[in-house]
Amino acid sequence: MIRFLQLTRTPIEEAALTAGASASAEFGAVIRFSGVVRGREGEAVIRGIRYEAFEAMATHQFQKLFDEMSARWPAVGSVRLVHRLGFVAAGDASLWVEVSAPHRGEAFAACQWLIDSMKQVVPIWKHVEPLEPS
Amino acid sequence: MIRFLQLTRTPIEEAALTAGASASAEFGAVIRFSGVVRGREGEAVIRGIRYEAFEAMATHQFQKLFDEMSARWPAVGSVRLVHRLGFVAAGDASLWVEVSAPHRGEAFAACQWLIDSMKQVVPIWKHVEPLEPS
Amino acid sequence: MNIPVHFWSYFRDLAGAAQGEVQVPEGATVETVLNAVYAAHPRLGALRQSTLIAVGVEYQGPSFVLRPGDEVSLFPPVQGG
Amino acid sequence: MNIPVHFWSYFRDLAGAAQGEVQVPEGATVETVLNAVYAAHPRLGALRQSTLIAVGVEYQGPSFVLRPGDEVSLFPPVQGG
Repeated sequence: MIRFLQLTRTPIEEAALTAGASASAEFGAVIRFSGVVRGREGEAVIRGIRYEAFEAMATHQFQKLFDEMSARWPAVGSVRLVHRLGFVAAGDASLWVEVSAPHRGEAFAACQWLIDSMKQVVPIWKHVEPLEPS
Repeated sequence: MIRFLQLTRTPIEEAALTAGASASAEFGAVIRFSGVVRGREGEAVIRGIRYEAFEAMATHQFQKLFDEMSARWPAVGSVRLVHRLGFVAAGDASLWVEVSAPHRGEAFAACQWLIDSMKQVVPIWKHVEPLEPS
Repeated sequence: MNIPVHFWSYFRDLAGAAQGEVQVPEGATVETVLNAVYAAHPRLGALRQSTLIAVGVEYQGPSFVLRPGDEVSLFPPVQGG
Repeated sequence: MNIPVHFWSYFRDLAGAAQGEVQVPEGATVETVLNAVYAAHPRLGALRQSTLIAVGVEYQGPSFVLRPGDEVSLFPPVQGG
Protein backbone atom coordinates (compact mmCIF):
# COMPACT_ATOMS: atom_id res chain seq x y z
CA MET A 1 0.00 0.00 0.00
CA ILE A 2 1.39 3.39 -1.04
CA ARG A 3 1.42 5.85 1.87
CA PHE A 4 1.91 9.58 2.04
CA LEU A 5 1.62 11.56 5.26
CA GLN A 6 2.21 15.26 5.78
CA LEU A 7 1.70 17.51 8.80
CA THR A 8 2.04 20.99 7.39
CA ARG A 9 1.83 24.63 8.38
CA THR A 10 1.06 25.79 4.83
CA PRO A 11 -2.29 25.60 2.99
CA ILE A 12 -3.39 22.23 1.63
CA GLU A 13 -3.22 22.44 -2.17
CA GLU A 14 -6.06 20.08 -3.00
CA ALA A 15 -5.98 20.60 -6.75
CA ALA A 16 -2.23 19.96 -6.87
CA LEU A 17 -2.61 16.86 -4.70
CA THR A 18 -5.39 15.63 -7.00
CA ALA A 19 -3.29 16.31 -10.09
CA GLY A 20 -0.41 14.44 -8.47
CA ALA A 21 -2.39 11.25 -7.94
CA SER A 22 -0.85 8.26 -9.67
CA ALA A 23 -3.67 7.03 -11.89
CA SER A 24 -4.03 3.29 -11.94
CA ALA A 25 -6.21 0.90 -13.88
CA GLU A 26 -6.10 -1.41 -10.85
CA PHE A 27 -7.99 0.88 -8.54
CA GLY A 28 -11.50 1.63 -9.70
CA ALA A 29 -12.43 3.88 -6.79
CA VAL A 30 -10.72 6.91 -5.35
CA ILE A 31 -12.26 8.78 -2.40
CA ARG A 32 -11.00 12.19 -1.39
CA PHE A 33 -12.17 13.88 1.79
CA SER A 34 -11.62 17.52 2.68
CA GLY A 35 -12.30 18.62 6.21
CA VAL A 36 -12.93 22.37 6.18
CA VAL A 37 -12.84 24.66 9.23
CA ARG A 38 -16.37 25.96 9.73
CA GLY A 39 -17.07 29.58 10.54
CA ARG A 40 -19.06 28.77 13.65
CA GLU A 41 -18.30 26.91 16.84
CA GLY A 42 -21.62 26.37 18.55
CA GLU A 43 -23.27 29.81 18.52
CA ALA A 44 -20.07 31.78 18.09
CA VAL A 45 -18.70 33.07 14.81
CA ILE A 46 -14.99 32.24 14.70
CA ARG A 47 -11.94 33.41 12.79
CA GLY A 48 -10.48 29.94 12.56
CA ILE A 49 -8.88 27.13 14.52
CA ARG A 50 -5.31 26.70 15.68
CA TYR A 51 -4.18 23.07 15.52
CA GLU A 52 -1.60 21.82 17.98
CA ALA A 53 0.09 18.44 17.59
CA PHE A 54 2.48 16.22 19.49
CA GLU A 55 4.14 15.68 16.15
CA ALA A 56 6.36 12.67 16.78
CA MET A 57 3.48 10.75 18.33
CA ALA A 58 0.98 11.96 15.72
CA THR A 59 3.20 10.67 12.91
CA HIS A 60 3.67 7.34 14.68
CA GLN A 61 -0.06 6.94 15.38
CA PHE A 62 -0.97 7.81 11.77
CA GLN A 63 1.46 5.12 10.56
CA LYS A 64 -0.09 2.60 12.94
CA LEU A 65 -3.53 3.47 11.56
CA PHE A 66 -2.23 2.98 8.01
CA ASP A 67 -0.89 -0.44 9.10
CA GLU A 68 -4.25 -1.38 10.56
CA MET A 69 -6.14 -0.08 7.53
CA SER A 70 -3.95 -2.18 5.25
CA ALA A 71 -4.63 -5.24 7.42
CA ARG A 72 -8.40 -4.64 7.48
CA TRP A 73 -8.68 -3.78 3.77
CA PRO A 74 -5.77 -5.54 2.04
CA ALA A 75 -7.04 -4.43 -1.36
CA VAL A 76 -6.57 -0.74 -0.61
CA GLY A 77 -3.85 0.48 -2.95
CA SER A 78 -2.90 3.84 -1.53
CA VAL A 79 -3.60 6.32 1.21
CA ARG A 80 -2.51 9.95 1.28
CA LEU A 81 -3.23 12.19 4.25
CA VAL A 82 -2.38 15.83 4.90
CA HIS A 83 -3.21 17.60 8.18
CA ARG A 84 -2.69 21.28 8.83
CA LEU A 85 -0.98 22.51 12.00
CA GLY A 86 -1.04 26.03 13.36
CA PHE A 87 -3.75 28.53 12.47
CA VAL A 88 -6.29 27.55 9.80
CA ALA A 89 -8.82 30.20 8.76
CA ALA A 90 -12.52 29.37 8.58
CA GLY A 91 -13.27 28.10 5.07
CA ASP A 92 -9.83 26.50 4.64
CA ALA A 93 -9.17 22.76 4.71
CA SER A 94 -7.51 21.38 7.84
CA LEU A 95 -7.53 17.77 6.66
CA TRP A 96 -7.30 16.04 3.30
CA VAL A 97 -7.49 12.27 2.91
CA GLU A 98 -7.38 10.15 -0.23
CA VAL A 99 -7.97 6.40 -0.35
CA SER A 100 -7.89 4.30 -3.51
CA ALA A 101 -9.09 0.73 -3.84
CA PRO A 102 -10.32 -1.64 -6.53
CA HIS A 103 -13.98 -1.11 -5.57
CA ARG A 104 -15.89 1.78 -4.06
CA GLY A 105 -17.31 -0.11 -1.08
CA GLU A 106 -13.91 -0.76 0.44
CA ALA A 107 -12.62 2.71 -0.52
CA PHE A 108 -15.52 4.41 1.30
CA ALA A 109 -15.31 2.08 4.30
CA ALA A 110 -11.55 2.43 4.69
CA CYS A 111 -11.64 6.22 4.30
CA GLN A 112 -14.41 6.65 6.87
CA TRP A 113 -12.69 4.25 9.29
CA LEU A 114 -9.41 6.16 8.97
CA ILE A 115 -11.01 9.53 9.72
CA ASP A 116 -13.07 8.18 12.63
CA SER A 117 -10.01 6.42 14.06
CA MET A 118 -7.63 9.36 13.76
CA LYS A 119 -10.07 11.45 15.76
CA GLN A 120 -9.74 8.89 18.55
CA VAL A 121 -5.99 8.38 18.69
CA VAL A 122 -3.88 10.95 16.85
CA PRO A 123 -2.64 13.60 19.34
CA ILE A 124 -3.85 16.77 17.66
CA TRP A 125 -5.91 19.40 19.45
CA LYS A 126 -8.05 22.31 18.33
CA HIS A 127 -7.93 25.79 19.80
CA VAL A 128 -10.75 28.02 18.61
CA GLU A 129 -9.73 31.54 17.60
CA PRO A 130 -12.68 33.87 18.27
CA LEU A 131 -13.63 36.56 15.79
CA GLU A 132 -12.45 39.39 18.04
CA PRO A 133 -8.93 38.96 19.41
CA SER A 134 -9.43 38.26 23.11
CA MET B 1 -28.53 23.00 -2.81
CA ILE B 2 -26.07 23.92 -5.56
CA ARG B 3 -26.15 21.41 -8.44
CA PHE B 4 -23.84 20.81 -11.34
CA LEU B 5 -24.33 17.96 -13.81
CA GLN B 6 -22.32 17.20 -16.89
CA LEU B 7 -22.41 14.28 -19.31
CA THR B 8 -19.26 14.69 -21.34
CA ARG B 9 -17.26 13.07 -24.12
CA THR B 10 -14.00 14.69 -23.02
CA PRO B 11 -11.74 13.65 -20.13
CA ILE B 12 -12.81 14.58 -16.61
CA GLU B 13 -10.39 17.22 -15.35
CA GLU B 14 -10.45 16.35 -11.66
CA ALA B 15 -7.81 18.84 -10.58
CA ALA B 16 -9.60 21.68 -12.38
CA LEU B 17 -12.94 20.64 -10.89
CA THR B 18 -11.33 20.55 -7.45
CA ALA B 19 -9.75 23.96 -7.96
CA GLY B 20 -13.14 25.27 -9.09
CA ALA B 21 -14.93 24.26 -5.89
CA SER B 22 -16.51 27.20 -4.14
CA ALA B 23 -14.94 27.04 -0.68
CA SER B 24 -17.39 27.65 2.10
CA ALA B 25 -17.05 28.03 5.84
CA GLU B 26 -20.54 26.54 6.15
CA PHE B 27 -19.65 23.12 4.82
CA GLY B 28 -17.10 21.31 6.94
CA ALA B 29 -16.97 18.17 4.81
CA VAL B 30 -16.39 17.68 1.11
CA ILE B 31 -16.30 14.17 -0.39
CA ARG B 32 -15.04 13.59 -3.90
CA PHE B 33 -15.38 10.23 -5.59
CA SER B 34 -13.61 9.20 -8.77
CA GLY B 35 -14.75 6.05 -10.51
CA VAL B 36 -11.90 4.80 -12.68
CA VAL B 37 -12.21 2.27 -15.51
CA ARG B 38 -10.29 -0.81 -14.44
CA GLY B 39 -7.99 -2.66 -16.81
CA ARG B 40 -9.72 -5.99 -16.27
CA GLU B 41 -13.25 -7.22 -16.71
CA GLY B 42 -13.43 -10.58 -15.00
CA GLU B 43 -10.42 -12.49 -16.33
CA ALA B 44 -9.99 -10.41 -19.46
CA VAL B 45 -7.61 -7.49 -19.90
CA ILE B 46 -9.51 -4.66 -21.56
CA ARG B 47 -8.69 -1.51 -23.45
CA GLY B 48 -11.50 0.45 -21.88
CA ILE B 49 -15.25 0.86 -21.74
CA ARG B 50 -17.61 2.66 -24.06
CA TYR B 51 -20.46 4.35 -22.21
CA GLU B 52 -23.82 4.75 -23.91
CA ALA B 53 -26.54 6.96 -22.45
CA PHE B 54 -30.17 7.81 -23.14
CA GLU B 55 -29.11 11.38 -22.46
CA ALA B 56 -32.43 13.17 -21.99
CA MET B 57 -33.63 10.56 -19.54
CA ALA B 58 -30.24 10.30 -17.82
CA THR B 59 -30.25 14.06 -17.18
CA HIS B 60 -33.82 13.91 -15.87
CA GLN B 61 -33.10 10.94 -13.61
CA PHE B 62 -29.96 12.57 -12.22
CA GLN B 63 -31.99 15.69 -11.38
CA LYS B 64 -34.62 13.55 -9.65
CA LEU B 65 -31.86 11.90 -7.61
CA PHE B 66 -30.52 15.34 -6.66
CA ASP B 67 -34.06 16.29 -5.57
CA GLU B 68 -34.34 13.18 -3.46
CA MET B 69 -30.86 13.63 -1.99
CA SER B 70 -31.75 17.17 -0.99
CA ALA B 71 -34.94 15.91 0.66
CA ARG B 72 -33.15 13.11 2.52
CA TRP B 73 -30.16 15.25 3.59
CA PRO B 74 -31.43 18.85 3.69
CA ALA B 75 -28.09 20.05 5.06
CA VAL B 76 -26.18 19.02 1.93
CA GLY B 77 -24.93 22.23 0.37
CA SER B 78 -23.82 21.19 -3.07
CA VAL B 79 -23.51 18.29 -5.43
CA ARG B 80 -21.45 18.17 -8.60
CA LEU B 81 -21.45 15.13 -10.87
CA VAL B 82 -19.64 14.49 -14.14
CA HIS B 83 -20.11 11.27 -16.14
CA ARG B 84 -18.16 10.37 -19.24
CA LEU B 85 -19.90 9.12 -22.39
CA GLY B 86 -18.27 7.35 -25.31
CA PHE B 87 -14.95 5.52 -24.99
CA VAL B 88 -13.04 5.79 -21.72
CA ALA B 89 -9.61 4.15 -21.58
CA ALA B 90 -8.67 1.88 -18.68
CA GLY B 91 -7.11 4.05 -15.97
CA ASP B 92 -9.26 7.08 -16.77
CA ALA B 93 -12.15 8.32 -14.66
CA SER B 94 -15.65 7.66 -15.99
CA LEU B 95 -17.43 9.26 -13.02
CA TRP B 96 -16.65 12.11 -10.66
CA VAL B 97 -18.97 13.07 -7.80
CA GLU B 98 -18.55 15.77 -5.18
CA VAL B 99 -20.84 16.29 -2.20
CA SER B 100 -20.38 18.97 0.44
CA ALA B 101 -22.21 19.18 3.74
CA PRO B 102 -21.75 20.69 7.19
CA HIS B 103 -20.58 17.38 8.67
CA ARG B 104 -18.79 14.37 7.27
CA GLY B 105 -21.37 11.77 8.27
CA GLU B 106 -24.04 13.24 6.01
CA ALA B 107 -21.54 14.00 3.23
CA PHE B 108 -20.37 10.37 3.13
CA ALA B 109 -23.90 8.98 3.40
CA ALA B 110 -25.33 11.24 0.70
CA CYS B 111 -22.43 10.60 -1.70
CA GLN B 112 -22.66 6.83 -1.31
CA TRP B 113 -26.44 6.90 -1.67
CA LEU B 114 -26.18 8.97 -4.84
CA ILE B 115 -23.70 6.59 -6.47
CA ASP B 116 -25.64 3.48 -5.45
CA SER B 117 -28.90 5.03 -6.67
CA MET B 118 -27.59 6.23 -10.03
CA LYS B 119 -26.43 2.70 -10.76
CA GLN B 120 -30.06 1.59 -10.31
CA VAL B 121 -31.92 4.23 -12.30
CA VAL B 122 -29.79 6.38 -14.62
CA PRO B 123 -29.94 4.96 -18.17
CA ILE B 124 -26.26 4.55 -18.94
CA TRP B 125 -24.77 1.28 -20.20
CA LYS B 126 -21.24 -0.08 -20.44
CA HIS B 127 -19.78 -1.77 -23.48
CA VAL B 128 -16.45 -3.44 -22.82
CA GLU B 129 -13.78 -2.83 -25.46
CA PRO B 130 -11.47 -5.83 -25.53
CA LEU B 131 -7.72 -5.42 -25.79
CA GLU B 132 -7.60 -6.72 -29.36
CA PRO B 133 -10.09 -5.14 -31.75
CA SER B 134 -12.60 -7.90 -32.43
CA MET C 1 -52.03 6.28 -32.65
CA ASN C 2 -48.39 5.57 -33.61
CA ILE C 3 -46.04 5.06 -30.67
CA PRO C 4 -42.31 5.23 -31.38
CA VAL C 5 -40.33 2.57 -29.51
CA HIS C 6 -36.63 3.09 -28.76
CA PHE C 7 -34.22 0.25 -28.04
CA TRP C 8 -31.07 0.93 -26.02
CA SER C 9 -27.79 -0.91 -25.41
CA TYR C 10 -27.86 -4.52 -26.64
CA PHE C 11 -31.63 -4.38 -27.04
CA ARG C 12 -30.85 -2.35 -30.16
CA ASP C 13 -28.90 -5.31 -31.58
CA LEU C 14 -31.64 -7.76 -30.62
CA ALA C 15 -34.28 -5.57 -32.27
CA GLY C 16 -32.06 -4.92 -35.27
CA ALA C 17 -32.76 -1.19 -35.03
CA ALA C 18 -32.52 1.72 -32.60
CA GLN C 19 -36.14 2.62 -33.15
CA GLY C 20 -39.44 1.11 -34.28
CA GLU C 21 -43.04 2.19 -34.27
CA VAL C 22 -46.15 0.40 -33.06
CA GLN C 23 -49.71 1.27 -34.02
CA VAL C 24 -52.10 0.97 -31.07
CA PRO C 25 -55.65 2.14 -30.37
CA GLU C 26 -56.36 5.24 -28.27
CA GLY C 27 -56.24 4.36 -24.58
CA ALA C 28 -53.81 1.50 -25.09
CA THR C 29 -51.32 0.70 -22.35
CA VAL C 30 -47.60 0.06 -22.42
CA GLU C 31 -48.48 -3.65 -22.33
CA THR C 32 -50.11 -3.43 -25.74
CA VAL C 33 -46.90 -1.98 -27.13
CA LEU C 34 -44.81 -4.64 -25.41
CA ASN C 35 -46.93 -7.43 -26.88
CA ALA C 36 -46.50 -6.04 -30.37
CA VAL C 37 -42.73 -5.64 -29.88
CA TYR C 38 -42.31 -9.14 -28.48
CA ALA C 39 -44.33 -10.66 -31.32
CA ALA C 40 -41.92 -9.04 -33.77
CA HIS C 41 -38.75 -9.68 -31.69
CA PRO C 42 -39.05 -12.91 -29.69
CA ARG C 43 -35.45 -12.56 -28.42
CA LEU C 44 -36.50 -9.36 -26.64
CA GLY C 45 -39.53 -11.16 -25.21
CA ALA C 46 -37.22 -13.70 -23.61
CA LEU C 47 -35.66 -10.82 -21.61
CA ARG C 48 -39.03 -9.44 -20.50
CA GLN C 49 -38.36 -10.08 -16.79
CA SER C 50 -35.25 -7.88 -16.74
CA THR C 51 -36.47 -5.21 -19.15
CA LEU C 52 -36.76 -1.60 -17.97
CA ILE C 53 -39.51 0.50 -19.52
CA ALA C 54 -39.69 4.27 -19.83
CA VAL C 55 -42.32 6.55 -21.35
CA GLY C 56 -40.55 9.75 -22.26
CA VAL C 57 -37.94 10.20 -19.50
CA GLU C 58 -39.87 8.48 -16.69
CA TYR C 59 -39.95 4.83 -15.71
CA GLN C 60 -43.41 3.30 -16.13
CA GLY C 61 -45.03 -0.09 -15.70
CA PRO C 62 -47.01 -2.13 -18.28
CA SER C 63 -50.35 -0.70 -17.11
CA PHE C 64 -49.42 2.90 -17.96
CA VAL C 65 -51.99 4.41 -20.35
CA LEU C 66 -50.37 5.95 -23.41
CA ARG C 67 -51.33 9.25 -25.01
CA PRO C 68 -50.60 10.51 -28.50
CA GLY C 69 -47.04 11.80 -28.68
CA ASP C 70 -45.71 9.39 -26.06
CA GLU C 71 -42.51 7.51 -26.84
CA VAL C 72 -41.58 4.20 -25.23
CA SER C 73 -38.02 3.12 -24.43
CA LEU C 74 -36.99 -0.44 -23.64
CA PHE C 75 -33.58 -1.26 -22.21
CA PRO C 76 -31.62 -3.72 -20.09
CA PRO C 77 -30.53 -2.95 -16.50
CA VAL C 78 -28.46 0.21 -16.29
CA GLN C 79 -24.76 0.21 -15.38
CA GLY C 80 -23.49 3.76 -15.01
CA GLY C 81 -20.44 4.77 -13.04
CA MET D 1 15.41 7.97 37.80
CA ASN D 2 14.14 11.29 36.42
CA ILE D 3 11.11 11.03 34.16
CA PRO D 4 10.26 14.07 32.02
CA VAL D 5 6.52 14.74 31.87
CA HIS D 6 5.04 16.69 28.92
CA PHE D 7 1.71 18.51 29.10
CA TRP D 8 -0.24 19.13 25.89
CA SER D 9 -3.14 21.37 24.89
CA TYR D 10 -4.89 22.99 27.87
CA PHE D 11 -3.12 20.62 30.25
CA ARG D 12 -0.09 22.86 29.65
CA ASP D 13 -2.02 25.82 31.03
CA LEU D 14 -3.29 23.83 34.00
CA ALA D 15 0.24 22.64 34.77
CA GLY D 16 1.66 26.11 34.18
CA ALA D 17 4.40 24.62 31.97
CA ALA D 18 4.87 22.46 28.88
CA GLN D 19 7.19 20.11 30.72
CA GLY D 20 8.06 18.97 34.23
CA GLU D 21 10.17 16.23 35.70
CA VAL D 22 9.35 13.64 38.34
CA GLN D 23 11.87 11.63 40.32
CA VAL D 24 10.77 8.03 40.83
CA PRO D 25 12.52 4.82 41.95
CA GLU D 26 13.66 2.19 39.42
CA GLY D 27 10.75 -0.06 38.47
CA ALA D 28 8.16 2.63 39.11
CA THR D 29 5.00 2.67 37.04
CA VAL D 30 3.19 5.44 35.23
CA GLU D 31 0.86 5.59 38.22
CA THR D 32 3.73 6.74 40.46
CA VAL D 33 4.37 9.59 38.05
CA LEU D 34 0.67 10.46 37.89
CA ASN D 35 0.41 10.62 41.66
CA ALA D 36 3.35 13.01 41.85
CA VAL D 37 1.92 15.18 39.06
CA TYR D 38 -1.54 15.29 40.61
CA ALA D 39 -0.11 16.16 44.02
CA ALA D 40 1.62 19.16 42.42
CA HIS D 41 -1.29 20.08 40.09
CA PRO D 42 -4.65 19.23 41.67
CA ARG D 43 -6.53 20.76 38.72
CA LEU D 44 -4.99 18.09 36.47
CA GLY D 45 -5.96 15.43 39.01
CA ALA D 46 -9.58 16.52 38.66
CA LEU D 47 -9.38 15.57 34.95
CA ARG D 48 -7.82 12.17 35.66
CA GLN D 49 -10.77 10.22 34.18
CA SER D 50 -10.45 11.85 30.78
CA THR D 51 -6.65 12.06 30.66
CA LEU D 52 -4.76 10.24 27.92
CA ILE D 53 -1.31 8.94 28.79
CA ALA D 54 1.58 8.16 26.46
CA VAL D 55 5.08 6.88 27.13
CA GLY D 56 7.19 8.01 24.21
CA VAL D 57 4.85 7.83 21.21
CA GLU D 58 2.66 4.94 22.45
CA TYR D 59 -0.45 5.04 24.60
CA GLN D 60 0.05 3.28 27.94
CA GLY D 61 -1.95 2.65 31.07
CA PRO D 62 -1.08 3.49 34.70
CA SER D 63 0.47 0.04 35.31
CA PHE D 64 3.15 0.48 32.63
CA VAL D 65 6.63 0.00 34.16
CA LEU D 66 8.96 2.87 33.30
CA ARG D 67 12.58 2.55 32.29
CA PRO D 68 15.33 5.18 32.41
CA GLY D 69 14.98 7.48 29.39
CA ASP D 70 11.19 7.14 29.17
CA GLU D 71 9.16 10.31 28.79
CA VAL D 72 5.54 10.59 29.81
CA SER D 73 2.94 12.74 28.04
CA LEU D 74 -0.40 13.73 29.52
CA PHE D 75 -3.14 15.26 27.41
CA PRO D 76 -6.88 15.72 27.03
CA PRO D 77 -8.96 13.83 24.42
CA VAL D 78 -7.64 14.40 20.91
CA GLN D 79 -9.58 16.36 18.28
CA GLY D 80 -7.84 16.19 14.93
CA GLY D 81 -9.50 16.73 11.59
